[in-house]
Amino acid sequence: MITRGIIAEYGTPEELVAAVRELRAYGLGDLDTFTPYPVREVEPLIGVRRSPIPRWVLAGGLLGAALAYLIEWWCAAVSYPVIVGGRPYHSAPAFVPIAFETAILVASLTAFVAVIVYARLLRLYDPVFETPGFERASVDRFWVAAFVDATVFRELEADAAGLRGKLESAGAMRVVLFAGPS
Amino acid sequence: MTALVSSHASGEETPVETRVLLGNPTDGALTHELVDRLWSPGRAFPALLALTGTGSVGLFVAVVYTMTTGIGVWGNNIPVGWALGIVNFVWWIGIGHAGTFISAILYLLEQKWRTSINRFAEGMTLFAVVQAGLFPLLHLGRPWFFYWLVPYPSTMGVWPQFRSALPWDVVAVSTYLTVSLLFFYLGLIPDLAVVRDTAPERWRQRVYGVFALGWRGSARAWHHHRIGYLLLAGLATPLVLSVHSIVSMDFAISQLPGWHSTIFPPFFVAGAIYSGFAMVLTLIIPSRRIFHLERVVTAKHFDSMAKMLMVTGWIVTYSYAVEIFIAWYSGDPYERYVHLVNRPTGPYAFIFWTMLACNCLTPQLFWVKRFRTNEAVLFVAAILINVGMWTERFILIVTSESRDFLPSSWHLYRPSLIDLSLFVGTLSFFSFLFLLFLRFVPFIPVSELKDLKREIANENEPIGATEAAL
Amino acid sequence: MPALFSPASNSLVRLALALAVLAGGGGLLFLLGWARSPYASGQDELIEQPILFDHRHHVRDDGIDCLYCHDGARTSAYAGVPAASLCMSCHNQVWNGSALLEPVRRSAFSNEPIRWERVNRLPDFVYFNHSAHVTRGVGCVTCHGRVDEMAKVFAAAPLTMQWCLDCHRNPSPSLRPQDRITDMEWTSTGTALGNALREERRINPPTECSGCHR
Amino acid sequence: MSEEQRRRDRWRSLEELAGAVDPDAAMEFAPGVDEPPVVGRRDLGKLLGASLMLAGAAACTRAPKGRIVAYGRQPEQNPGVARTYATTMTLGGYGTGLLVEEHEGRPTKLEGNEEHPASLGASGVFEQASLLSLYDPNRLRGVQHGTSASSFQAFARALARPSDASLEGIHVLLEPTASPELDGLLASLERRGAVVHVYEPLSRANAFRGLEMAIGRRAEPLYELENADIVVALDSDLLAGGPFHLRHARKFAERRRVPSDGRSDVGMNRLYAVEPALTVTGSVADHRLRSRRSDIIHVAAAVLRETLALLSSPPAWALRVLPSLASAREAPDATRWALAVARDLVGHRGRALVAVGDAQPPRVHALGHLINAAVGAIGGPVRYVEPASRRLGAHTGDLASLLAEVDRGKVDTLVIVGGNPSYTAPADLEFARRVGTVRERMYVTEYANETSRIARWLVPAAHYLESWGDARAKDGTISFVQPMIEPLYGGKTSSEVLSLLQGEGATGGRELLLRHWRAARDGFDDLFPEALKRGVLGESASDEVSFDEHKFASSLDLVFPSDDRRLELAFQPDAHARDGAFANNAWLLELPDPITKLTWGNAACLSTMTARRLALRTEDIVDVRVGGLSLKAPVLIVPGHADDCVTLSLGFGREGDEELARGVGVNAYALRTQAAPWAAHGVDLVPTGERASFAITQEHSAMEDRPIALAATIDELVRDPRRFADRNRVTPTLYQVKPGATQQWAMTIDLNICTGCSACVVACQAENNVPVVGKEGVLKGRAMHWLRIDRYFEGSADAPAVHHQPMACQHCEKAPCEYVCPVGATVHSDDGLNEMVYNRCVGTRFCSNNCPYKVRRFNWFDYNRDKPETLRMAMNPDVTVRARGVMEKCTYCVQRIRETEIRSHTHGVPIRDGDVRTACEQACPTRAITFGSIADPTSRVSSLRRDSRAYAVLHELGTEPRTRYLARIRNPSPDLLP
Repeated sequence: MITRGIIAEYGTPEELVAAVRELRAYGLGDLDTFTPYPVREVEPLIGVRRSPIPRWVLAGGLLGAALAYLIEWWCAAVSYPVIVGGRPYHSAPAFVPIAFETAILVASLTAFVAVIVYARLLRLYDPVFETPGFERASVDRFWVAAFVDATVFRELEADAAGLRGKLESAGAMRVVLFAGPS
Repeated sequence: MTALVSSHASGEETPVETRVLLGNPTDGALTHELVDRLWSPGRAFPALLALTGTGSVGLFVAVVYTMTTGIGVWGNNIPVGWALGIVNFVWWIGIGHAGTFISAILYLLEQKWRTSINRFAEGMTLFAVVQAGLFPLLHLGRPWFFYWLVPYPSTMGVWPQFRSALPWDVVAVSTYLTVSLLFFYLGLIPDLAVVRDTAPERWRQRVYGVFALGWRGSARAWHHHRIGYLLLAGLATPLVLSVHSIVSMDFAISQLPGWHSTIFPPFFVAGAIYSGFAMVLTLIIPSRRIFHLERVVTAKHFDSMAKMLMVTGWIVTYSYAVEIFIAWYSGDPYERYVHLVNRPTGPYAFIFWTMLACNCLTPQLFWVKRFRTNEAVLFVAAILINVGMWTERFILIVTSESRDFLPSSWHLYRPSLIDLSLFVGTLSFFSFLFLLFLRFVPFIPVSELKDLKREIANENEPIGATEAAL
Repeated sequence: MPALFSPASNSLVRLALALAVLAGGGGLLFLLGWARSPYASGQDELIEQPILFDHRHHVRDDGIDCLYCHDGARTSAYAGVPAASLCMSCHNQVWNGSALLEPVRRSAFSNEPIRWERVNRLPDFVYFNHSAHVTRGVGCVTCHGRVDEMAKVFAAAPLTMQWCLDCHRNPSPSLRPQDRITDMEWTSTGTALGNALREERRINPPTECSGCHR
Repeated sequence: MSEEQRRRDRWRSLEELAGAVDPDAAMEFAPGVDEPPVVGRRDLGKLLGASLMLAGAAACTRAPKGRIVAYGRQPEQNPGVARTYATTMTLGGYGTGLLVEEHEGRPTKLEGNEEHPASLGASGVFEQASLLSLYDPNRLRGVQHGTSASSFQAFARALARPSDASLEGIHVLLEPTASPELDGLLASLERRGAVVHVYEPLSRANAFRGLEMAIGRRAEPLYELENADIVVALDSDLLAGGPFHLRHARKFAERRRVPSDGRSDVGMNRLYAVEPALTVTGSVADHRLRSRRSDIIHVAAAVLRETLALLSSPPAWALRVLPSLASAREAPDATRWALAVARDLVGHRGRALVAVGDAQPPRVHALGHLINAAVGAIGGPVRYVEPASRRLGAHTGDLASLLAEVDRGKVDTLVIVGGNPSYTAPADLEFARRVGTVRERMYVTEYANETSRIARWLVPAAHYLESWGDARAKDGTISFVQPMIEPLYGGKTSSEVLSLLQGEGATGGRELLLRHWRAARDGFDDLFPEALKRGVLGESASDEVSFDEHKFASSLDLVFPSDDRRLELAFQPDAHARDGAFANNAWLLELPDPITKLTWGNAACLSTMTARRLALRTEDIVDVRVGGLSLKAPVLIVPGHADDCVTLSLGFGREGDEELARGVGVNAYALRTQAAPWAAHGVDLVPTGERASFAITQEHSAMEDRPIALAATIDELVRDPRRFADRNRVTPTLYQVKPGATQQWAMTIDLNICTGCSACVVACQAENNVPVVGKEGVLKGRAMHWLRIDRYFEGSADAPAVHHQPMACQHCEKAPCEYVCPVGATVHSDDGLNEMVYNRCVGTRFCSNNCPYKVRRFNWFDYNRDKPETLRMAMNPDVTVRARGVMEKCTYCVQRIRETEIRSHTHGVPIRDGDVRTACEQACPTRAITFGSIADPTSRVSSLRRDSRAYAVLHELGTEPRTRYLARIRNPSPDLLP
C-alpha cells in the first residue's frame, strides 16, 4: 500500500511541540515525530500508548525458568537416575541456578525482539526516508509527520498553502508532501 | 589538555569538576565532534592493530598446540588440576562485569556520569567475556566433547549432571554474553542511525544503515526503545550479580580448604566490579587523550569511578579479613593451614602479599581528592588493581589446590610457557577486538548525550526561556 | 537525496531472517536425526565378505545350529567365528572340490587366517559378553536379526547405547526359553512369559556404567 | 590322553596363537598377533587410545568396522576366557612359584602360587614386574656374531662339541642356580673337564660362610617367623628382600594381627632392627637402631654377650666365644639396646630368633647363629636344612679365579650365561679388560648390555615365561618352569645353550627337562602333570641337617675390625633395579622407593647430621671418592639414616643398549671392590657444585598433626580400645539415597601389617594398564599409579617413626568427586563402587580438585599412542586403555567383579566371600588388604570394619569411604621406653 502524508522540519524540540499542536488543531490525527533523541512531551500529544513489552518479558522469564527446571528434573530424576555423591535424584537446590539464568536469558531475548517489533524496526526502507534533508533527523533536526489517506492527501495537494503556512509560522524550515510504498 | 583536567583537579582555585559535559555545543557540533573521527583513523591505528593482531595469532598457535598435544603442555598436575587456565577465566569474567554494572545498575540509579562511558564499558565487557569463554573450553581434557555439558538428546541416552557448578557456569556465562550483547546493541541502534546519516560515502551509509535496522527516531520507536532498554537494564542487574556468584560456586561447592566458603558470591561480585572499573580506567584514560574526549569524559567521571574503586576495594579487603578470621574461628585444621600458614608463609607467599598490597592499599590513595581526578595516579592505580585481582585468583586457586588434606599429595605448580602465552595471547586478542570497536563503533553514546544535554539545560533554565529566546 | 534502501529491501530482510532461523533449527534437527540414522550406526549395511558364505543356505537348508559355528556364545564373551578347520569338517566331504572354498581349504591347511569383514562393531570400551546374554535367554535373533534370511549378513541393530539401555531397562520382551535361543522363528507368547522367565532366572540387567564400561 | 599331553597340545595352540617372532623381521608377528583373532583384535583395539575418542564420538560419526580374523585351526582353548598356568620365577638362584594369567596366549598378569612355600599366594615387586620384562622391546633379538646378525644354528656349530670330546679350556660363567636339571647338566660338563664359575653381585656367600663358622657345616637357615615372639634383624631386610621374603612377611604378619579387643596376651610379636639405612623391615620394626654397617658386629657381639650372661646355664661353646666377645667396642646406646634385646630373647627362649643380612661379614652371621643357639631358636623358629644347591652363595673368589685362569691363558672358550659381569663385577677385577684375551667369548643374555660388548657371540636368553625348566626354593622345594608363550625374540634357555656341549645338537628345553627328570626319578611322567598343575613337586623339600652342638663356634676366630671412624660407604640392592637386572623395567623404574619415594634413579643417602657436617643439601652432586675410585652421585638426605655413612644402591648408571636404563641413576659398582663388596671406609664426598633433580613422588613427609595414618602402642589400645571408634562412625546425613545391590563392595587396609613393600602398586599397574609417565612426568607431579603408598615420618629425623599408608580411591558413599562432574562421568554403581566412565569424561579435572584423598589421575597426554607392539601385548584386555584427556583411578578392579558376577550367574553359583580379589589384595605378601562385600555381615571385610582399630581417613568430611583402615599398633619393649 501507499503511505501518504505531510512532513515538516524544525530546529528545536520546542518548535516541534508547537507544530504538533498546530497539526492536531488542523484536524490531522495520525501523527508521528522523528527526533535525534526522545522528546517525551510530544508522546501524549500524538497519543503514544503505554508499551505492552513488560508483559511479554514477564511471560518469557517465567517460561524460561519453568522449561529449564523441567529439563533438569527430567534428566536427573526420570530419564536416567543415577546415584551421584549420595544426593537425591531430584536435587532441587542444585537446579535453581540454571533455572534462574535461563529465565533472564529468555526474558531478555523477548524484550529485544519485542522492541524491534513494536518500534517497527528491521524496515530499512520507509517513505519518510525519501524526504530531502531527513538524514538530519538523527542529528539535530526535529521532524513531524502527519499520515493521511488519499482523499485528504489530494485536498492537501490542492490547497497546500493553508497548512504549510501554519507549519512554517510555527518555525518549519521545510514542509514536504510525501507519498511512497510501505 | 592536561591543563584542562589539572585545572579542575588542582583543588582550591576552582572546585572539582561536577559537570559531566563541558561547554554548550550545538547538537550538530557535538554529533560531529563525536562521530566524525570514524572517518579519519589515527596514524597509530594500523601499527597497534598489527601488534595486537600478532599477539592474537600467538594465542591461536598456543590454542592449537594445546588442543593437538594435550593439557600436558600446561604446568597443571595432580593436585593442581586447575591453574592459570581458570585463573585467567575468572580474571577476564570479572573484568567483564563493569560494563553491565555501569550501563544497567547506574542507569537504574539515574547516574548522569554513566552516560558518556557506558558503551565504552559495555564494549570492554563483551570482549572480556569472549576471552573468558575461551578458557573453560580450552582447559577440558577433551574439548571436542564440550557439547556434552548441554542437555541434548544423544544416542547414548545420557545427560549432563546438573548438581555440578560447571553446567551452571556454562549457562551463566553464555547468558551473560548474550544479554550483554543485546543490551549493548539495543543502546547502539540510534547512534548507528546517526552514523548512517552522517557517513560521507554512500557505501558506509548503507553498511551502517543495515545495522541501524532502519531506525527513524519516531516517537513511538523511542517510547518502546526506552521501555525495552529499561527492562534489559532491570534484567541485567540481577544477572551481573548472579553470574559471578555462580562462577564463585565453581569453588564454593567443593570441599577444598580455601575454596569451601560461603562468603564467595558477594566477595567475587565485589572483586569483579572492582577489577572491571580498574580496566575501564585503564582503557579510557588513554582513549580520552587520543580521541580528545575531554568534553564528555570529565573529572567528574574520574572522581566517581575512583570512589567506586574505593568502595569495592573495601568490600574485597573486608572479605579477605573475614575469610582469615573464619578460618581461625572455625578451628578446622585444614582451613587454618590454608589461611594462616600456607598463604601468608607458604611457597606462594610473595604473590599473596602482592595481592594484599595491590588490592587493599592502592584504593586508599583515593581518600585524597586530587588523586581521584589525576589521570596519571588513576592510571597507575588501575594497573596495580588489575595485577592485584589476577594474583587474587592465582592465590585462591593455586595455593588451595597445591596443599590440601593429605600432605602426601602436596605438590607445587609452575606455569609452563604455553600457560603464559595463553594469558598474553588473550590480552592481545582483547586489545585487538577493542581497537576494532574504537575504530568502527560510536563508542560515546551520541543520542543519549544530546538527550542529557537538553535535560541539563532544562534543569538550568525553564523551557519557557528557550521559547522566548527563539 | 533518495532513501538508502529500496522498498524491496524490507521484504529481503524478513526473508533473510526467516532463512537464518530455519537453517539454525533445521541444522540441529538434521544432526540429531542423522546420528540415529542407519548411515551413522552402520545398521542394515550389506557387507562384502572375502568368501561367498550364505547363512540362508547353512541355517535353513542344512539346519546347522548357530552355536555349532559360533560356539563361544554360551561360554565366552565372544561368540567367535569358526576356524577354517571347522568348515572343513563338513567341506572335506561336500563341495570339497569347489573353487569357492579354495581360501577355506588354504586357511585350514596353512593356518593362514581368513579375514572376514566385521559386521557388528562395538566401541573398544564397551564390554559386551555373549555368554551373559545367551545364558539368560536372550536369543540370537534379538540382536542379530533374521540371519537365516540374509544372503549377505548385515547389522540388524543400531547398537547405540540407547538401544542397549532400552532392553536393559525392560528385558522381559527379549527373553525366551533356553531351548529357543538359536531359534530364528520363535516368537514370545506375550509379556507374561517374559516376566516369568525374568522372575525365574532373577534377571536384573545392569544400567550402571560399569556394567558395560570398565 | 594324559593331562600332560593335553597341556602340551593346548600349549601348541597357544604357540600358534601368540606366534613366534622370526628374528629377521624384528617387530613383525605371525598372524594372530598382527591382526589377532576375533577376541585379540578387540584386545589390541582397546590399546589404541584414539579409539576411545573415536567411539566417544560414535554417537555421530561412522567408525570403520574393521576385520574379524578367524583361526585357521580351532584351538582347544576358548577365546575370550582367560586361563591360568603355574610356573616358577627364579631370582638369585631361588625359585618362587607363580600363577600366570594369559589371554589368547599372551601372559598378562602374574600372581603368587598358594601351593609354593616361597610364595604362599603372594608376589613381590620383581615377580609382578617381570611380566613387563618379557615384552621389553629392548630385549636382544636373535643371535649375533661380532657385529653382524647370525643364527642359532651357526652359534650351535661354534659351540657344539662331540659327546666324547674333552671340554678342557671351556669355562662357563653363570649366575647361582638351584635348578636340578641345569645342575645335572653342569656336573656332566665338569666331569668332562669344563670349568663352571658362579658369580652374583648380591651373593649370599657371607651367610653360608658365617653359618659354617658357627655350626661347622654348610647349611641353609630357614626362619619360621610364625613361631617367633621376638625377631631381631641385623642389617637384614628379611621382610622384603632375599629368598623367602614373601613367606617371611606373611608369617610375620600372622603374629602381628591384634584381636579387636586389643588384648596384649595374644602374643603379638616384637621386631628389633639394626641397620644403616631405613629398609622396609626397619620401617615396621618396633625398635630400630641405626648403625653403620661395620659397627653392627659390635651390636651382635653385645647381644650375644648379654644373652649368655642372662642364661642360667650357658651352653658349652660359650667359653670359646666369651673371651673374644669382651673385646667388642662399647657404645652406650647400643649396649642399652643390646641388653634390652638380650632380655627379650632370653625371656622368650625357643620363641625368638635373630636374622642377619647378606651384607654383613661371616662373623656377624656366626654371632647371629650363636645367639639363636643360645636362646634355643634352633629347631624352633630357626631350622637348618641342606642347601638347595651347591651353586648357591658363590663367593667373589670364584670370579677372581676365572680371571686368573684367563690371565694364565688357560681359557679357550668362555660361555657367559646370564648375568652382566662386566657391569656387576668388582671394579678392581677389571673383568671387561681381562676376559678380552679369551679366544671365544659367548654370551647368553636378555639384553645387549655392558657385557655383550666383550662377547663375540650373543645369544638371546629366553625369559622364564618362555622357558622350560625347574627350580628349587630356599627350603629345597622343587617346582617347574613352563613356557606361556613362544620366545618372542627366539630366546634360548641356559640348558638349551649348554646342552650343545653334550654333542647331541640343539635340543628343546622341554626335551632336556624331561630327559633329566626321567633319569633322576623313575615314574616321573606320572608326577609331572600334577607337578605342573600345582606348580610344585610334592615332598621335595630338603632334609634338616644334623650338627653337633659341641662343635659350635670351634672354627670361629672372633676378631673385631679396627675401629674406623672415617666415613663409611655401604652398598644396597636397589628397590627398583635390584642388582641391575631390572634396570630397564619401566614399572620398577617408576615405582617409588618404599622409604625415599624416589623414582627413576638412585642416590647417595646421608643422615641429616652427616649432611650438615659435610655442608651438603639434597640434590647436591658430590664426587664420591674411595680408594682411588670415584663416582659422581646426587645426595639425598634420609631420616633414620646412620651417621658417618653413605649408602648407595646398586644397579643403576647402566651403559648398555637398554633405552630406559641408560643414563638413569649412578653406577655404584664403580666403587665396589673385592675387598669391600658391602662396606668401604675412608670415603670422601667432594661437592662438585652441580645440582641434580630427584623425581620423588611424595614431596612432603610430615603428617602435620592430621589424623591420617593412625597408630598406637598395644598398651594404649588395651587401655582404651575405643580410641579409634569416633573416626569409624556413620556421619549424620539428610540424603537417604543408598545403593541397593546384593553385594556392597568395600576394602580394609591393615596399617599394622602393611610393610610398604609396594607389591600392590606394581600389581595394580599390571592389572589396570596404568601408564608410565617417565622422570619428567613424575617431576611435574603426574605419576599415574592408581594405588600409591603414602609414607610419613614422625618424630625426630634421627629415629623417626615410619608410617606406610596405601592410598587408592576410597569409593566414598558420599563421593565429593561425583557431584562436581558436569557430565556424570564419575557416578555411583548400585553395588557401592565409585565408577569412573572414561568414555564419558571430558576432562574438567573438577573431580580431582574435589577429591580429599587426591587419588585421581589424569591423562595429560596420550600415554599409549606410541606404545611398541610388544608392550601392547602386556595389556590387560579386560580394562579399557585410557585416552588422552580423561580422568582415571582405582576401580576396585571392577573388571574382576563383573567377570565374577557373570560367571556366578551363568554357572548359577552364588558369589562367596573371597571370590572377588583385587589385584593389590592378591599380591599383598602380608594380606594387609582385604576386599569383600559389607552386605554380608559375616564377610571378612565386614568383621574387619567392626574392629576397634578400624577408621576412615578424613572421617570428619563425611565422605563415608568404603575403604577403611586399621590403625597401626606397635609393641615396644618396656625396657626401651624413653
